[in-house]
Amino acid sequence: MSISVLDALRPARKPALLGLVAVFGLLIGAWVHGKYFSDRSPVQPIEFSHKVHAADNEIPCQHCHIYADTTPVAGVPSVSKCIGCHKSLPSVRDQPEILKLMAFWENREPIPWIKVHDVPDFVHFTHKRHVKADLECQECHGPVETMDRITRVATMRMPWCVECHTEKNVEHGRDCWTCHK
Amino acid sequence: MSKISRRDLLQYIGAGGIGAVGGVLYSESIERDVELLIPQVVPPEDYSPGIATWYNTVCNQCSAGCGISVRIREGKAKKIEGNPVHPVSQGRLCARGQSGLNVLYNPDRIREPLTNAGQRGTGNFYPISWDEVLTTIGSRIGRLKIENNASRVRLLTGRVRGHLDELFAQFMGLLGSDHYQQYDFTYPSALKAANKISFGIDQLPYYDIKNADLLLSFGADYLGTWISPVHHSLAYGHMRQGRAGRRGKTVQVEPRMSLSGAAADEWVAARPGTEGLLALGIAHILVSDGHYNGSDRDQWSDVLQAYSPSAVSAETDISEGNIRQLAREFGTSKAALAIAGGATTAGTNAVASAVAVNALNHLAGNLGQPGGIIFNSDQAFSATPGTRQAGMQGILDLVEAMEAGEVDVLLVHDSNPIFSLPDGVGFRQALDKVPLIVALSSFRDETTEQADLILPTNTYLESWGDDVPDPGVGFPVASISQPVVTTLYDTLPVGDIMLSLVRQIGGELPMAMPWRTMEEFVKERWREEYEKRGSADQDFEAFWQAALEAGVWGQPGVMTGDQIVPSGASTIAAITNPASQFAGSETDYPLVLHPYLSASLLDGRGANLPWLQELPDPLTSVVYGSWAELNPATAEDLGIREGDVLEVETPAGSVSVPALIFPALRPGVVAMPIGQGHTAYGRYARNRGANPMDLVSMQIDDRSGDLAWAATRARVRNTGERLQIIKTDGVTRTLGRQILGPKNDHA
Amino acid sequence: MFDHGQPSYAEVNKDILSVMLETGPRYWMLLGTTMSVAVIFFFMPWFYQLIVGVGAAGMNRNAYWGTYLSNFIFWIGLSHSGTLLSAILHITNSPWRKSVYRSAEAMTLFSLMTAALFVMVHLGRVWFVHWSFPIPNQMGLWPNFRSPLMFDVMAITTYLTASSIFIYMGSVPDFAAVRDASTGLRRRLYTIFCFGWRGTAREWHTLGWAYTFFAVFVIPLAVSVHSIVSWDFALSIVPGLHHTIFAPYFVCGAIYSGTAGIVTVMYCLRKYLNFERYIGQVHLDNLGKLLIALSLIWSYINILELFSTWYGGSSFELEALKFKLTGFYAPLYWEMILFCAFVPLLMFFRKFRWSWNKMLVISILINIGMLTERFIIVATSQPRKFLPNAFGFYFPSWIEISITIGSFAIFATLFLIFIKWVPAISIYEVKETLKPLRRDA
Amino acid sequence: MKWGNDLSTFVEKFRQYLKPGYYDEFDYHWTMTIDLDRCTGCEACVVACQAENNLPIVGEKRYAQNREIKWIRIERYWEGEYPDVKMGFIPMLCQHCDAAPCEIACPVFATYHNQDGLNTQIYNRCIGTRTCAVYCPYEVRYFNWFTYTWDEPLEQQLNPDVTVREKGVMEKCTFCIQRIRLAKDNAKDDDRRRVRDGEVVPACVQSCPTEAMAFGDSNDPEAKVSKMMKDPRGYTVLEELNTTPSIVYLKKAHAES
Repeated sequence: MSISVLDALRPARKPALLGLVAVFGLLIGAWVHGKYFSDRSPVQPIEFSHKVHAADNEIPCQHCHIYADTTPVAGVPSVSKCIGCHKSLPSVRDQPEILKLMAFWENREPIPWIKVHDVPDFVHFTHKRHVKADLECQECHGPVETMDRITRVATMRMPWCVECHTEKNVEHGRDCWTCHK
Repeated sequence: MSKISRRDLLQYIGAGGIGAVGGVLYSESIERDVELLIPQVVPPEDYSPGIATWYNTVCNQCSAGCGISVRIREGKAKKIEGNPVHPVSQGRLCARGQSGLNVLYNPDRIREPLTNAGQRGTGNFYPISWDEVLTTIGSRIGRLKIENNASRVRLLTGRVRGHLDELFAQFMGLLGSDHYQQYDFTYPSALKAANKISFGIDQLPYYDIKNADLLLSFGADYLGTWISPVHHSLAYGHMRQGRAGRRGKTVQVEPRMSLSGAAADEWVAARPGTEGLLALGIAHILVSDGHYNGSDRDQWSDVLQAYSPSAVSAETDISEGNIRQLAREFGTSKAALAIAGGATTAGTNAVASAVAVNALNHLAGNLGQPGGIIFNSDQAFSATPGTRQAGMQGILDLVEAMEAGEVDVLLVHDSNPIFSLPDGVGFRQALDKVPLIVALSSFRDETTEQADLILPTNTYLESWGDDVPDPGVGFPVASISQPVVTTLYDTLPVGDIMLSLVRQIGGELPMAMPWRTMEEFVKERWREEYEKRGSADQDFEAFWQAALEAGVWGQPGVMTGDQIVPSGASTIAAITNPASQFAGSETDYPLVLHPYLSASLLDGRGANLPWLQELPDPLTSVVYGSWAELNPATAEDLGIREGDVLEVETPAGSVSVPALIFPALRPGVVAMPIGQGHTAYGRYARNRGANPMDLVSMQIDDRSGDLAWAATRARVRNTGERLQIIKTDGVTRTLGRQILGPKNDHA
Repeated sequence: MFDHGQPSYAEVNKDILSVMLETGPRYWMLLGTTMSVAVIFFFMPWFYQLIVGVGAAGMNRNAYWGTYLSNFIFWIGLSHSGTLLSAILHITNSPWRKSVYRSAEAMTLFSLMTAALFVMVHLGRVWFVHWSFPIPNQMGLWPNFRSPLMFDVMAITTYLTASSIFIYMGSVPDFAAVRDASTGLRRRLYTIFCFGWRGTAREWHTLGWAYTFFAVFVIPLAVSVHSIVSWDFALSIVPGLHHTIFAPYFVCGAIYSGTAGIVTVMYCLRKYLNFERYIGQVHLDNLGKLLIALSLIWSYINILELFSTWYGGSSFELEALKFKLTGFYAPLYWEMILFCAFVPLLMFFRKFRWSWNKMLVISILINIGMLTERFIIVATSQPRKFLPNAFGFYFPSWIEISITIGSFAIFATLFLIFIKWVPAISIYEVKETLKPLRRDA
Repeated sequence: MKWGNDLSTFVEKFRQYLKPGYYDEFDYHWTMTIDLDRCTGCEACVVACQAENNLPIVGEKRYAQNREIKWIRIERYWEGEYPDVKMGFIPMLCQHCDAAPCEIACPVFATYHNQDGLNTQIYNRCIGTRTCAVYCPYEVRYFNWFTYTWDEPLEQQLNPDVTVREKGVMEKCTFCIQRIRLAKDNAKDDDRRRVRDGEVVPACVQSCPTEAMAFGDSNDPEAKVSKMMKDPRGYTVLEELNTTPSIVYLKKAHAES
């Protein structure tokens, strides 16, 4: 019986191989997309460089993201915060991106930043607890100080959260209600 | 594997390519939506995202004046709770108060000034600029003032207290018109009039339910709609279980069980309109059985002679034994308190009924005592609550003036007389004779719809103001109302509108009323008061900030002035037969119409709030719509089942409503909730149910001038149609299941 | 056994294979009809429901389960007797089984699929149905193995798998017969389907051994599946559902309705596929007797349920019983009793048992009764549980009724496709029952 | 490596199930007492809950279909006939049973008991089998039959601490878990291990004008609820089902006469 079964399956060999190749292609496609075309590093309205601010000028994170250790959200700095420094920085005043910033300020318009690190509405996440637990910002946000354009390095999806909570043995870290709301 | 042909190779490449494209598409499809991070341009000082802040202000959903705390996050109001330090609400709040968010964020709010472009009553309104509308009104009133015809300007508001009341009064006073009236359907005018007669004090006293041992309520739904429900509920809770070993008892006298009736230990369904008689019957026994031993016992005995238990029993349909029992309990309780309200004070003899109830309090000797009636001798601030209440007589005068063409400009603020008055008053028709009607309102209710110009006002959550609860809480209290969110639309606080008008009218007005905004005005008045009271331990600004933070200023423990204990003489003199006269003959109209304030919609002002529309009526669980209640026996006699559409007819008119069989209703009574039946007032209220005010005959209680809205007879006819009554209840019997507690319990 | 004379081997092949190989316009019309009914009545309303939410159905806050669930149980029940009967009769070596078992097993398979579809329709968020499978994932989330619904998922998938293998295994020699009788693509396909079956002695031996093994394996599985389905109800504490008798009750009911279903299917096969020679009086007679037995057991358990409820005396249970017997849905209850307990008694008479038309009517009535039985269980108990104030009412909406109708069309469609792909009667087993060979073929 | 982890937790969990008293070993045991002698049925709690937990405005039509969503509702029961007719109110909300019938029902663990003694519902895990609601004897689970929307701008009042549930999801009272979470967060900030009594107040308890409700941790013998629970009037609804609810009702007292 065994011989005859293999024989009988011979016509099915090519379609099976084709399917295998297609599945392989699928994986490659998904990987390529994630690497090069995803929402991980969108183009922002102003080409703000964390590298320049955080690394070259050594501004600490919480200088701008002032709410990170006291509230659930880190807080994206207000336009006035940007202007606060930049109006006394004539050296870069004429750079095109700074001019854009000035335009927003003069029109009293907020800058529509695109959210890179985003969790869905049903997730309860608080920066405060994570900052107070002495996590470095980079643990989740990646080496921000090396990025000209912000890229999301973590998936910011549930397995990623659970993994860390499990590793660090967070108290009730795997209780659903700790993170879901 | 054998060698691969070119054809095969192409196929493999094709498969791989399709797979790859599929992979990219799949990944793209599970991408998150792009969300934006919108920073603020300049952050406000107290802004911290993700953290809630609480602001204290005053509730305006009924006239109790509860202090509220509003939860604000990212500049939006998220929840309203009671202000924990406010003596009226003490951190608690009723359903209506919490629905204030629906007022603020109501989709049907008026968002800009409107004009009807000369077509009144069509419901067509067009936007107009603030400048234009204020100029139009200002010049019109200004001209009248110059012509010395300012009395042709009339101002009708809803319940307004505190310094907004003073602002209105000043405004009208400076114009030279004394026609500033308030009309609030729920205002207990008859009670106030009776108190003036009995006690010689023109105010609503504080009823100390908290410390009472027996509360005898004649029609007053003190837990649901009467005067200050939240405060009464707090007191009720304390009275029931707050004192170890001393559980207060409550008795409710009313033809239709209200929320308070359901909570009461005993529910006495006296014949409608005879509740006052019952009170006098009890008083008779108190005197004759020696529960009362005052020096004026003989006078009491004389005046109560006619109200012997047998006579009263025949009139009220309450057994003699029951009356004696009530009297004995009332006479022997350590702290007995009797209150009157609702339909009892809405008969043709409303004041007489309330006086009869006051007589009971006299005989119980509870005046000025804990668990009794406490007079607020010190009204905080200069405000005089309720003195502007027009009552029905005032409204009739206004209608008469309008009919006679004596009114050129009618300003209506936050009052909806077209809805809450019977058609017999003729308010709607009289409006046709008024050349200019200006409505200051946040919503397009029935009266606003008739206006020529609509000035959209801020809701109370966006306005400055202050309030003195009426009745007080036994010690001086004033609350501050402050905007908790920035104004949502192109609207203005009503005080600011009046001050703008002042500037538009010109003349000596801007000199006398120099304030730019209501905030300035309130603050200045508080400063004056602060200085007057000579509280110099801190500077005013610090006091003001503290008051804003607390939302309330008060002096707990300070009972300024001695408690006045009036003699019984005036009460004795005022006692008359309190039986109510009903419109319509008993043969034509065999039933008695019993309208009652809806626990959620009150007099209809809550009907535009979706949360309240969806709130099951406490006793029937009905939502969305109105109904007519019948006792099961009455319904069976008439062959009516639940859901049959009835035509309820009275001498004044008729409406069609579905029938609801209600076990706790006196036979021979048809009860209807007030609140629905709006023809305007936004998407949630409009064309829903029927308004029982359409059925009420125009009858007035002479002594208070108030509308006797519970003195109409009715008949019902089964139209044969059916209508589903939407309610949440399934079966309302326990079927022997021990849901409300184990049966044979010793407790 | 053969009403119209014994056929030869060649005739057997020809009779049975011609159904597959020769397709007339009538078939296409029929298939087109059933498919469009399925699409219009089942899939389109379902699509609508997916968009607006399960609120499209008539369920409400008092009745969270409705027709979808009762239909699910009905179809699971219908699936019962095919494989179970086939397996039992195989082990007991009953020769009359051989010409009916293939389509009976197909019935099992397709009603299971229809039932699974009802699970999908029932779910509020069907797009997450995969969460109920124990698939390892990075989140470390597992399904809840305490849940009777989880048992369901396991039991039904196992049963579906086992039934598929069982029917496939029994068809392998027949697929070889199809291969031999056909040419071209079909021949290549059936070469794969039959795993290159050559009919050697060793192959026959292996098949026989494996088949018997599977038959033994499937029997407890089938019993467990419907027990587990009954636990969806019985493991709750809802009055009217919380009965220990439910598992045997459901199993018995399932076999009962399934056997009746076989009668209906047999009738159709015989009538429309001209299988008179293979499906005869003996089948009808035997199935009729089986039905009588099942009906008696079913009635007994029913009485037992009523009795134990009454004897238990719990006020909640009595109230539920009262509503079932006298409430709004009482007519349906008594209809069920009439159709499932009394009508089958007619089969004590040979006149009924031997008449195809009469048996068709009886079998359909039984299944109508069983459909309502499931509906009553769902619709009378859970809208009236413990708190009278939360008592409510359930009535199916048009969407639910339409989807119920459509499910029959789905079943019919699947069956129609089946008869074109698999020999509807086991060729080789029918040959086994022929009398010693006549050498004219 | 994950597999091993999962397996060990599973084994551990199973041992815990076998161990009697599993349910007693929670960090907290949030409990509510409701004094029916104080309760007047005014429904302030109903609106408070609606405001706090983003309950949808379902509309007249869906109300008529019996599809309202009210995590706390007032049930009313009449006793007797006119004129000796009495009304009994009882607020009915999720009882957070220690032996909850709903928890065994969910195939995907969308509802489970957490370490606080709460019967929880994870909306985003729910696949909508509705079994939990069928099993619930108190009928306090509510299903999103539709995706509900708010008339603009009513959506601005939605509480950002509570998610808005989509269609096909079961929901129910959470004892205002967002408030519990906030209190625990504050406790952590103050370096306290436990939340103080009275620090957590669910919206319904907060609003109750007669102060009929109390809420707290019954593992703490000094907490107000622990004392209230000892009241001789205390009982639990449908005690015979042995669901061991976390809500203790105090029976209405009768007037002495």
